[in-house]
Amino acid sequence: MIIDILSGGVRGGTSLLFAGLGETISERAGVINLGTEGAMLVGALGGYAVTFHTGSPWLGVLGGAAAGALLALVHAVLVVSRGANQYASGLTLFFLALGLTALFGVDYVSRQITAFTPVKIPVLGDIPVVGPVLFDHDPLVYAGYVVVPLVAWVMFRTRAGLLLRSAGERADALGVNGYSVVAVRYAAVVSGGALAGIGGAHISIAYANSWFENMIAGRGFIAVSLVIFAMWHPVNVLLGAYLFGAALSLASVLQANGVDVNQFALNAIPFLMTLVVLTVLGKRTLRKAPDELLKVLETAKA
Amino acid sequence: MTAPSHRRPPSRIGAPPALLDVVGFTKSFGDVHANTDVDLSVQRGEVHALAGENGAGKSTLLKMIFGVYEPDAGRMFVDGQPVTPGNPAHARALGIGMVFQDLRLVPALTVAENVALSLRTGFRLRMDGLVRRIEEASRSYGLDVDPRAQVRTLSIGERQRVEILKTLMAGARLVILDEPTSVLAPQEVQSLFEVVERLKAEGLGVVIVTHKLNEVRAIADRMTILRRGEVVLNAVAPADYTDGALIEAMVGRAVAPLPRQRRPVDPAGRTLLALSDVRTDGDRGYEALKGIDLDVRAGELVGIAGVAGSGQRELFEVVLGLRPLTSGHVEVRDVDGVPARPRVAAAIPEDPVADSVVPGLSVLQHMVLDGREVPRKGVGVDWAEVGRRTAEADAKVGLDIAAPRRTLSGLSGGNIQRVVLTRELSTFSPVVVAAYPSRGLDIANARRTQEVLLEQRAAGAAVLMVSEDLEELISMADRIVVMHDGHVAGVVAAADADRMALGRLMLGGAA
Amino acid sequence: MTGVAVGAPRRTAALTARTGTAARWLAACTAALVIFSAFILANDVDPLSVLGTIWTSVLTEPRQVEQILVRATPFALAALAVVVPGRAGLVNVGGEGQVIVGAVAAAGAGMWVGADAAPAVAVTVMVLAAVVAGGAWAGIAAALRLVGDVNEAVTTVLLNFVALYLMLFLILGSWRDDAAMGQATSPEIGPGAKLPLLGTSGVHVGIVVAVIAALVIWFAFTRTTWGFRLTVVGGNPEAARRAGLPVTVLLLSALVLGGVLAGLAGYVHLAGAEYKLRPTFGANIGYIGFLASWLARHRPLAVLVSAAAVAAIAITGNTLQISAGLPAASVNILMGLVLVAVLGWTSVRKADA
Amino acid sequence: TSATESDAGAGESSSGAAPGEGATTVGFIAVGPQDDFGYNQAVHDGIRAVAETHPDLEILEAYNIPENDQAVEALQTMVDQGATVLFATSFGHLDAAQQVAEANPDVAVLHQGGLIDDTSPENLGTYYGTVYEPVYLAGIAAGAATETGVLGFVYGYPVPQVVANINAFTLGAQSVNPDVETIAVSTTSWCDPATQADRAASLISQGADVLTQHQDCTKTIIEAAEAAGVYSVGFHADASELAPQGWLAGSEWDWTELYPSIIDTVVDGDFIGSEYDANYRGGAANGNSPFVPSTLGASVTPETKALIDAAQTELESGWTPFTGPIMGQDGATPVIPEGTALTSDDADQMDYFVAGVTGNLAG
Ligand SMILES: Nc1ncnc2c1ncn2[C@@H]1O[C@H](COP(=O)(O)OP(=O)(O)OP(=O)(O)O)[C@@H](O)[C@H]1O
Ligand SMILES: Nc1ncnc2c1ncn2[C@@H]1O[C@H](COP(=O)(O)OP(=O)(O)OP(=O)(O)O)[C@@H](O)[C@H]1O
Ligand SMILES: [Mg+2]
Ligand SMILES: [Mg+2]
Repeated sequence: MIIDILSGGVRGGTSLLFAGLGETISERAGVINLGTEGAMLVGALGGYAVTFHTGSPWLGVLGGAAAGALLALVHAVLVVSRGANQYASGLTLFFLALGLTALFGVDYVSRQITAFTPVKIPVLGDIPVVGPVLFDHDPLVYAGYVVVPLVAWVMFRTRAGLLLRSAGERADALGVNGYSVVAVRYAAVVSGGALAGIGGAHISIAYANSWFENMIAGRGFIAVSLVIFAMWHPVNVLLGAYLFGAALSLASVLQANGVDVNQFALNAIPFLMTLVVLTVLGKRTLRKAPDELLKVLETAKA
Repeated sequence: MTAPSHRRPPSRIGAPPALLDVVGFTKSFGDVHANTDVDLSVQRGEVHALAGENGAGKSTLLKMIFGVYEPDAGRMFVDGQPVTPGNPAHARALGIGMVFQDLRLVPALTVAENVALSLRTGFRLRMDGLVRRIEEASRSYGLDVDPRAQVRTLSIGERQRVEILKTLMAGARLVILDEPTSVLAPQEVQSLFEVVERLKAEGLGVVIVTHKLNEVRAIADRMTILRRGEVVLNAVAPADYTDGALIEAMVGRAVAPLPRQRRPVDPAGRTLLALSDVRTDGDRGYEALKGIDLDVRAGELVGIAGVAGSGQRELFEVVLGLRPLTSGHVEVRDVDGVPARPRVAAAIPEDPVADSVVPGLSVLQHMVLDGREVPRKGVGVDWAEVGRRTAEADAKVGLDIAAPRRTLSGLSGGNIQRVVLTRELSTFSPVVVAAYPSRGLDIANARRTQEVLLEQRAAGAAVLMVSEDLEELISMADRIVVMHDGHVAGVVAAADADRMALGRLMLGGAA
Repeated sequence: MTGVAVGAPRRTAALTARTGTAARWLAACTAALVIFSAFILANDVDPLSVLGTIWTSVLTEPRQVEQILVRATPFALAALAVVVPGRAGLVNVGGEGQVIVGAVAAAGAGMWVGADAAPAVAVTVMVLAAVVAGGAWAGIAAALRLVGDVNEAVTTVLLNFVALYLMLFLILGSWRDDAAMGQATSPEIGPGAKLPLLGTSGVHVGIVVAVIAALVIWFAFTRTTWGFRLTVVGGNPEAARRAGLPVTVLLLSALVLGGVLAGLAGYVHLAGAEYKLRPTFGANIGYIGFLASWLARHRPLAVLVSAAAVAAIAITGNTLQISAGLPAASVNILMGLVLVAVLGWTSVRKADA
Repeated sequence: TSATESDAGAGESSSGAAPGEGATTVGFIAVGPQDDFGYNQAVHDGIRAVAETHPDLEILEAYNIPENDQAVEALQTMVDQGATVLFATSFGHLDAAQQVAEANPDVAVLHQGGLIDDTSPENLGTYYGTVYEPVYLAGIAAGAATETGVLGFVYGYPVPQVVANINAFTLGAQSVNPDVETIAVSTTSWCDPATQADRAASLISQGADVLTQHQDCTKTIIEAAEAAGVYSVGFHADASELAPQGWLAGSEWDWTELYPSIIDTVVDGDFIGSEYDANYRGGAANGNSPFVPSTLGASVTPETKALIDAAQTELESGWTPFTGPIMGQDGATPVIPEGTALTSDDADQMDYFVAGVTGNLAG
């Protein structure tokens, strides 16, 4: 049962991981994107549609990334270039995504695709406990293992990461060094959207293997909260995503084990857990927040 | 607007072209003419001082040179070649480096990362190599910095050194320093000037903004003075002018010194502000005040000196009840000596734009934000009554505030400061807490502000005042408390205060 | 927004600013419609005929106009639930959940007083329950904000999901209506608790509640000390703190009042339109209210207009489906596009430096 | 049930004609998308059949209509566009159907799956099938096929029809394999593919080797079962193409005869007084069920087929799976006492699980 919860956590947490990493990148540059839910939604459809037309789930991943990136581009235009309120823009994009995926998704609801299938890693997959939890999953789960250190490396060891962090910490330091804050934020928001799109695609082409209207069902909002209590660090995002994945699969595992818990209470767990964790960490998280983002988060300081 | 200038740089036959020539720079922000037809010329190996009152347009001129602002009109030449001021990247390529008044370092990054941001090294940050380069450069220019330290943990003086090092490592031949000394202790100013001398010796051009005449005389070869966006003295040798003449050039008229004859503090006077063993944390969780004991009596003006970030802001905030204590005790008392309701103190905030201005609200609406009871009419505010009180206050304080209907966000910093001063100082408060009260004011208004504060003292208020201007503190205060790193480093009677001794205390040394 | 000098030029400048704003609004909405048409076209449907149908069958059909007004009522209240905290600089994305708990509490109160309670009793108890519950739900976010510094935009979103599961728990559990033939609904509210219709129209009196709420809030914002103080807190909380304003109380009151208004939206929707709780009760009212509030730029009276506008778009969804075979959710595209245009292009803003 | 005096005609109808008489436009609303491999696709197929049998009728259709007042809006919009026969095809559309029927006395409103009583307007009727009968038959296939003795059932909300299906499925399986256990898990949604995937994975790891469901979108679970190499039992629609290996049995909707038949009756002005103007239920016994067994999978043995056929015969003779004594979840307390046989109306009120079902019914 514990193994089931953990392995379900890794599997179900992967979409949160990609979306959370994307949101981390965006927020590190000082832009919060509540539209992550929408980016995942278009990513799920984009991934599904491309997989359907090309027969390749790998191309589907690219399709999901492209769809998520395009939606996030609208956020970037509104927020970075037009100075719109970040929350309002994000929620607007969520609605836009709901509509777009409903309109363009009808044709794909009953389509069949060749989805990603779990690939057990030889040797590692046979280790007790660790094997089933970590090494018996679809390729995107493994991609998650690679992307986290990659994002961390780019963020902390490269010039791109330096620009990203500067944009989020003190935007006017970029300008005097001859860089464009606008360009850095565009890049961050759009690549964040691409990762969220991959997260959405994981649900449609590796996890649920189907496309359905509004199929993200709140996971994007969890991803946004996740980033805050991961204190904007990619490795914490990984842990948080799997934790939430586990909370989501807890409802499944407990029910399947006949544990007598109310199903609605179980479904509320991931959301309640987020609230509790955010509250407990509270001010501690905000101290780690990039300064420019803090201006957005501290909408009105008490 | 001003017609664009068609003048050329002044030709000096036989002489090599100047490092920098600015001809006819003009810039306005809306109605504000920040620069009108300004010229500036800097030679290699020259230290050129740029002086002028607050808001005279110094920063605007320098930002245009560095490419942050685009001039409305005017031309610029580097080594005699016409260049188009475009963006900072372009300016840097031309060998221009600038250290901004408010610095432009990323506090969350280390010194080395900040340097990396300004150098065009490869995609991968090779920190070890960079750290070595910084250490070398720091030795060769005599700029002592720790490349691995996080900028957030550095003092302002250290940050400034990082900024200078950064521009030098980026290959600057012309170094622009926008008001670097105002936040430094005298000793730090001295070591900064040593660096400037060194740059000069190496043939670099330096533009340094300051309005302190002793500094101009100590370091500058030539100086240019701006007033209301226009050049009043162009590249003159400071030695040719008296102090009075230079001040008159800056201010537009002669200014009498502040009278120093004051009634001494009554030793039996009531203590109206009492702090004992006050400790508190700063915004990022470190301890900002580490056990402060301080009493201020009725009719006493206590000045606070210290390099920026020594805890002055937090000290004021605990006095005003805006920041929770981690230990200790703060008491603000009414004139009769009994502990007072929360807001008997008048407060001039350190950063009025950030701490006092509600964008979109008018002068009138700001006048009721003084913590006292609002005149009411029914469920709302009696704005007519507020209007009457505002007119009265304006007449009494005499800082001539803007029309009551103007929105504050549309006012200049000085006008905002005058609104805040008028609001806070128009009535008697037992305790007055004033941070940099004359900042952003022209000399006449600054003088009037100092008078008003002294009037409050004379009327029996306990006044606590912080200023970056040691002269102002020495001339106004009864006692000067020097803060360093969250401690009281020393207390000096203003009568026997000596700038260098205060400076040593500010830097954590012994007096 | 526009830097205007004192004195005589003020009036004309304000006038040009206003016509300029109107022109930008027109351009923004037109652009949204054009892009929307392009999306429809991409689905092999003739946009002109769709827009024509929308015009003839939605906007000129009295019964549809009535439906728009019925729809607009909870939207307007839910938008006001964003306007009030917004005045204090807070972002309430939790209308969705506050609407639900408001309706849940009203339904519970209705069950408590019984279906045959006198109308006055039923209405009073239900309204009280709804506003208390909505306010309390928002109060959770407010408390977390004040105690733990947790961003309210995030917590209110999360609480939306919790509220939904709470309602599902009740209507699939102890509140399930035995007479509903097993449907997952609460019992229908008593006849006395249903909001009466206005005259012979199909519009219930909830719309009057919404209009009054907007007027009261407008009055409170512009004419009361509380409204002035809220504006100060929203404009610069640090200034408010230094002016000795009770910032915590003001923030709390604003967010709680937002919840109260959303709770009222839930009540009005329950007692005026749906009469019972169902799994999809109130779906999207909170989110659409949020968008309507931004559409109105957080101005209380303008909210009435924007709520009607989004209601018209929402109603259009049915027509789109029935006449053009497009999924009903496609209207969210139009709603999104209008908002994108409005957020980005209807006011002069300086982009972030 | 409401008046049967059909010669009295239109009742309160303003035009004097019977509700829907001479209809030229008919409207359908559905709660989900038209091609969900499930419930709504079956509705869509039924509508296509109407289009073929009634080429002159104009058909209005709307999908994804939520079960709240938006359904009223959608139906009313259809009336405004001339529809005089309305089909509200989701269980949760009942209130909307009732409301619209009251507001438009000359429109015939038909609701799929609900129950109405004497107080309902006479221009409202409901129709449905005894859904649990084919589910019971599919349960037989599942009970015969399982090796672990554990069946997995994923459902949306614990409404009576769902509960009846879970029970019927379990009883069918137990009829051939008394020790079978059914684990019933909820997604608290009629369609949330990611959660479905999660539930399926948990059931499989719990040892379930047959998965079935009561969800509106069925694809995810069937594909998950197939990928994991376990059997699947379909619901709502024939999805055997999704599970060529593991498909056992299923039940599917077939409205292609009932819809045209209802419409014929209405157009002829015979709605009031017909079998459709109250609670029409088609089942094995009256031979007119719109819910029929799907094709059996290749792995179903001839012996099992024979058992299923035998049960089908019994159903046709009027027997119901809900014939007492049947024990409740604790295995000891009877929920259906000896000598009691539930009618389909009784089953539509079911709020308990029978012995052998593992799961939590909220409340
Ligand atoms: N970005 C801006 N927008 C509008 N007005 C500006 C801007 N920057 C400067 N000003 C105005 O231009 C004038 C000149 O400002 P500037 O900062 O150049 O003065 P300064 O001489 O550097 O003053 P200080 O000694 O205070 O630094 C002032 O009135 C100021 O308010
Ligand atoms: N988007 C809009 N569409 C139509 N009318 C509008 C719109 N925005 C504002 N109005 C009109 O402008 C008037 C003023 O709106 P409102 O009272 O909400 O602003 P306010 O509260 O006075 O503004 P503030 O909050 O800045 O004090 C109202 O009569 C309203 O109808
Ligand atoms: Mg300056
Ligand atoms: Mg107003």
